[in-house]
Amino acid sequence: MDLTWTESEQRFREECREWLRANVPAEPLPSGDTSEGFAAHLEWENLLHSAGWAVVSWPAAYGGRDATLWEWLIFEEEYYAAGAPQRITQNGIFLLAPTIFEFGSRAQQDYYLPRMSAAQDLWCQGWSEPNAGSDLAGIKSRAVRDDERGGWVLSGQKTWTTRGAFSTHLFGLFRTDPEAERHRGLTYFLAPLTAEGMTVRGFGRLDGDEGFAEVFLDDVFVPDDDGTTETMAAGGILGEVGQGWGVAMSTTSSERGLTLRSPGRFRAAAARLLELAHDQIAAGVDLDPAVLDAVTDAWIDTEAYALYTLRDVTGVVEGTPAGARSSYNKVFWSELDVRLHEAALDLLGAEAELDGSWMHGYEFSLSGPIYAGTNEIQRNIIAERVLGLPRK
Amino acid sequence: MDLTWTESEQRFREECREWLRANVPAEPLPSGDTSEGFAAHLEWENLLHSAGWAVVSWPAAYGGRDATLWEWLIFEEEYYAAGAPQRITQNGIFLLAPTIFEFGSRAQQDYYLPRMSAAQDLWCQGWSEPNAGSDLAGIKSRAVRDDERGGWVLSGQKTWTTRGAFSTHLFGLFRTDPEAERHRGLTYFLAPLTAEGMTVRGFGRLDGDEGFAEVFLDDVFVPDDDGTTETMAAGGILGEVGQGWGVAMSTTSSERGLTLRSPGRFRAAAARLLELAHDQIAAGVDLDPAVLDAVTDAWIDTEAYALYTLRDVTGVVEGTPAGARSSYNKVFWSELDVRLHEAALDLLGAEAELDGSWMHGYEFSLSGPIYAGTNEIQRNIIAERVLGLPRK
Amino acid sequence: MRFAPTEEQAEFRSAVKALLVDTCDIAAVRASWGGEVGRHTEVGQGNGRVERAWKGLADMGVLGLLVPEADGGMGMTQDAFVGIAVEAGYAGLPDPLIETAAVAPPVLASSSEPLASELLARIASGEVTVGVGFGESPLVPCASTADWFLILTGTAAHLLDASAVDITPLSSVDGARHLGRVNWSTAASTVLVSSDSDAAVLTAARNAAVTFSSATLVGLSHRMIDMTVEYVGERHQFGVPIGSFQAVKHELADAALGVEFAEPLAFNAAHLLSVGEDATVAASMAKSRASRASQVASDACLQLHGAIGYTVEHDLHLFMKRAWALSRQYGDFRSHRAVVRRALLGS
Amino acid sequence: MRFAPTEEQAEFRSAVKALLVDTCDIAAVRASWGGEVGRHTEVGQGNGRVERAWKGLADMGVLGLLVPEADGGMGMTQDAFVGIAVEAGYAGLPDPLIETAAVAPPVLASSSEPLASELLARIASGEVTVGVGFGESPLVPCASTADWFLILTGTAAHLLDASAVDITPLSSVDGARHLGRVNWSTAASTVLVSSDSDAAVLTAARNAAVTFSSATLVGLSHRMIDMTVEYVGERHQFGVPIGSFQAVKHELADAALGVEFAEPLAFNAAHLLSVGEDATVAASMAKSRASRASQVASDACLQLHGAIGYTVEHDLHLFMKRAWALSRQYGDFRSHRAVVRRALLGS
Repeated sequence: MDLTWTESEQRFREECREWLRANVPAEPLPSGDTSEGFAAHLEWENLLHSAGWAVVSWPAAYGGRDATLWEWLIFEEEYYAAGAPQRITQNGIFLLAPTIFEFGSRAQQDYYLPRMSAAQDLWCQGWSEPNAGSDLAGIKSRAVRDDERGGWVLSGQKTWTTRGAFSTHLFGLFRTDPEAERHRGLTYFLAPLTAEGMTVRGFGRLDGDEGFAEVFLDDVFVPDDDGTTETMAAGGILGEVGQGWGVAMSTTSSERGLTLRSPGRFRAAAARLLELAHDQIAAGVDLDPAVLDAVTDAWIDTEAYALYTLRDVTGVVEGTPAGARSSYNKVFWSELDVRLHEAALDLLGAEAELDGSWMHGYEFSLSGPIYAGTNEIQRNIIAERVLGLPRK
Repeated sequence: MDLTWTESEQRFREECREWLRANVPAEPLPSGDTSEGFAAHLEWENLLHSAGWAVVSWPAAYGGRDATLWEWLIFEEEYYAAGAPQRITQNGIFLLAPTIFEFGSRAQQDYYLPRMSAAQDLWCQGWSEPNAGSDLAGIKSRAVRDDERGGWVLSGQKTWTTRGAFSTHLFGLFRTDPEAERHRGLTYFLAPLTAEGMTVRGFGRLDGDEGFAEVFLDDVFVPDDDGTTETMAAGGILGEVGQGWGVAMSTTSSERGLTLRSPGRFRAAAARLLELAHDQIAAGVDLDPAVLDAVTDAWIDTEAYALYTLRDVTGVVEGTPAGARSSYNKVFWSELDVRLHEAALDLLGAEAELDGSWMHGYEFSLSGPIYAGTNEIQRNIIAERVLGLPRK
Repeated sequence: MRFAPTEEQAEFRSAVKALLVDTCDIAAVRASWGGEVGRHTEVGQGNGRVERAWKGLADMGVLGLLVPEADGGMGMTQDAFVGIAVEAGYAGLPDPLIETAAVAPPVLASSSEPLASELLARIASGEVTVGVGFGESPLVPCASTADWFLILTGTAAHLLDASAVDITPLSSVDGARHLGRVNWSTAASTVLVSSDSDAAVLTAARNAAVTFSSATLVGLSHRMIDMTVEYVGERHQFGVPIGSFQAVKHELADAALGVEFAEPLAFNAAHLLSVGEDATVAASMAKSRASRASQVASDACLQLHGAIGYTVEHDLHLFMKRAWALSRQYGDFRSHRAVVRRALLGS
Repeated sequence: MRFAPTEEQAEFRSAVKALLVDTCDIAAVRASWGGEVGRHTEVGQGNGRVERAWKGLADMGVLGLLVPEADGGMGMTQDAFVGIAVEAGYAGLPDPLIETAAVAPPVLASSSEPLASELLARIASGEVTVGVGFGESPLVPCASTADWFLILTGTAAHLLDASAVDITPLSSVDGARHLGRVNWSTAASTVLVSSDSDAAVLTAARNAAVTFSSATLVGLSHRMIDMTVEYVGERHQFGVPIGSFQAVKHELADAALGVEFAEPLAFNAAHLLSVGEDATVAASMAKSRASRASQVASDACLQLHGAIGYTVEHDLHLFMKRAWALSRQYGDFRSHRAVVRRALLGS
């Protein structure tokens, strides 16, 4: 065991910290899931990209700086500690990009990735449908072959598309073989939201943001890839036709796993929580000892999560990724996030209901156990695929 | 609402209390689930019976004093508050007797009930089998018709028979129609453990007592009921042949419901818990506030359970019994009992592991969520039969 | 011994339930949400009131239930009110019902001032609402529409009319709350009852707020559970209703279990208020359990609705956010447990 | 940055595991239970030791892992020991391994007394065991067989040989514990290290006991979960293995989740001990989580075994009772959380 950072990693941390200190807006931006906030966030993405911080672990050619996984962890830690804005590009960077890296052609990588890191293309995820949420294999949206025009015609409806109302592109699964059942016969498509036949309807989340959207596809044409920029701009397919499920699962496990939820976010929240506790104590607020225990529990769990991640990253670096064990990760961070925010509300007492950053954060945290595979599904995965209980 | 006791109920309470004060052994008896303890408990049962306290709510003809349900509650409260011995007759009185009252012939009632209240017959329950625990309908023990001798021949194996090693009689379900599946074709039998072909093997529970037994039946003959005392002494059938499941379910709901777990037991435990807390505080033991919260939580839940029971009893008295809602009861008291004992162990700290009454009580409490229908099964019942969720 | 409402009380409660189904449906609750509430603008332009329901409650006598007959009320006791508070919670009624109809009347009735008597009559007739706050500078729901304020400090109940206080509107997560921070100046003339003169009335007022907010939380929890039972019975995934999954069943069973055992505690506290006994520990037991049960129910119900429950277009959040607010108003789970802890263990 | 055992450590741990599978099987654990322990008489007549395993551990060098090379040990650091403590927990080894091999050696090594050096050599060779107790009159497991006692009071580590203490045997729920209350008289001559001379060594000794009992609990929890996974995969009810029920799956998943996130905390605390940093908060974090996780795992595993788990003939209770005892020895979940709470929040 060696729980120290190398000198070069420390220099990297210093560099991050310095840049963030100089550039993070003093006032928090309005929520990126509202229209006015989105514009401000887009500006921030441009700044990040121009300074080379948008996608630190990517190759320089795609806008990154070839950082190691450890450096990426450091960057995330500093990013959240600095209170830097949420990443409106995250669905692309964390959910789609790993799939493009794994399944995209070289031409697709060269075309899509730089545009993504520069926030020129803003991607949203077309996974859920009105009747396919936890049961992703129940997807009904379809893509029909059009040999004459040389491409596919997409139709159907996607929903719960986070930030769909502000995005420019959609990635998602469509049924290309109507005879095949469940997770067979699906294909992974990319398509611009500006395509003819696309309709996007935004609607409100319970935290008051407008960040959800439904996307209706009415004969949207996606041309076959001829390697030209023009056809790629009109969309495309990732991986093989009919192999969408396997391709999507790789994305899903990125979403569930290490990449999306670095401990930095929770450590920053835990630090703010301690600060709030100290403030309340200093202000002489009468706090039940049980509230201080709730704060302590959340803090300990944050440390446990951070250490767990270090172990996982060590595994990834040494060639033994977590696999199905990443479901532990998802359940733990999502429920930890709720507890962190609950503890803050407990510290606030009767004032917890006021519209403020902790209540807002609490509302947002409640989506954690639902999205990216509900925690019920994750617990099934733990039981069946990690512990080895019988499926039926 | 009228949460006061009538004068006559108060007099009843005084009478109970006085008798118990004068008669409860000063030193707790050794556990009734050990052979030496069983003898001492049998003596206690004889004393109870001779003073008319064995079965207060039964008709006087059967050894009771025709007490109301409210008086029964009062008796239970006083009984536990006085620290009186556990009832080794309880499987008979609380599990079998309600069934005899409901399904037994007048002759059966007249024969079995007085013997039961006088602790002449000591009944144990033959429900579980090696492959039928939560799934009671999976019972394989069978009863084969013997027309020549005029009766039934029982064979098979029963297990987890509490106090089976000390009992004199067994009640249980046997398959009389080998063609019928699951809960059809079962019949509810009574049989003496002294019958030819019965073998009882006692074995140890994790709390160190010997109170479990396996009962092996090897062609045990139970004669048809001709109304004579002789045949009833050799066993019999409750309800109709083939209707055992319905008869048993009535017993099961007595077991789960109000009758077995009066709040008196938990209120007495909560009072002892508070006493322990005061002792520890007085002794200057350094107690984390969270331990005091655990004590308080257990106490509040005990009060909630007591009030809930008053509501339930009001319903029963006024003709609206709890039905499937009694599963709430079972889950709550069994988990409350664990929490009450856990809180005591928390107060004891490092000394909790010592062999003492709280640790012993804790071990015993852990059986609560398992027996009488596991809490998993009870939660299914709540969801399906109370809330109305779809079975499949 | 009899732990159940009287037949008369049960019938009255049913009538109130029917009234609320009629006058305070979900559309009415939604419409009561406020437009000034920053990020919730899309929801409504209401003032936190459902006038039609309020009028109906006045007509039925609910608002005057605890007002003495001499002042135009029904002169009944708190055990007649507790079931109604549950129904108000079930309906999601945003109006200051428990404050106006159950907290204020006994305090006013204990005073010999003519103003108090006049106010009681106007409460019974539905003409005025009363905002209630604990502490020197309290957060009060429905502050912008309240006609009078009853402020309970440790030592006195102060009565102030709306013109005598300074209200800072604050945005709550529950857009129907129309919360305000009430600032005001203590004066001899504002004191309606002091602890020197009648400490029991002050204690009872505190306990009434705690008890009936517990009952309201019980109702809210029942509503969320009912909505969820319906949803999981309809929503199909993997070819079956999701309500047939055992994890869903057990999550809902646990939510229901908590509410089931919180309810008798609230009824017991109301009973003690009725017979004039000190209900402090009983009320705190009730609020501690009702607050926690409502949290468990909210969590389970949102989780089981999945993404659809996470939208403002779905109705669940209207009830859930009210539960979040009420579970902390007048003291939260832990602070009420601490009241019981101190009573039992001294620290 | 690298948070994993070295390849060498991992191999050594595997070898220890293999040794324990061989020498400390369930029959050996069962045989270690004591006959003097009242109501557990039927279980065994043992003395709380598994001699064959102990000899094997000595031969492999485990007992001398933290003993300086000059004294006949391997001179390694605590991060090499933590995985072994997990394996000892998994095996249910009743012997005072962590006390003898991990708590005592650094304290002895910090002393310049010749006796200390002699004792270190005898520890490494497996000749002596050391009982460790916290406080003035501590409960010490394996007290009847311990050759030496290391008593940690707030201000000093006292070293006493078995003839210098008075042991009152006490019956534990875990029949393999052979617990004794150790009474003795403080004297200048009993002080091995005092807080004046070397406070860090005393702190590290406390933290080692806390850290390695956490690791032991992690192992015990893994064992109980593995036993239960096996059982619910075999046991059929309603025509299917009960492990296919979602409630069973989720209960086991939650048990595993707790253990999964307790483990890195124990490893982190061991790492801090290795590098000589203050591990107080880290060790308390680990014990708080490992204690709680073991309780959740015990509860789930007993419940899922049903009645068969409730018998002494089934093996589950051997591990469960050890977990009950260890989860409170050297401080329980709440008292260790309180250590962290005070460090973070001052109260």
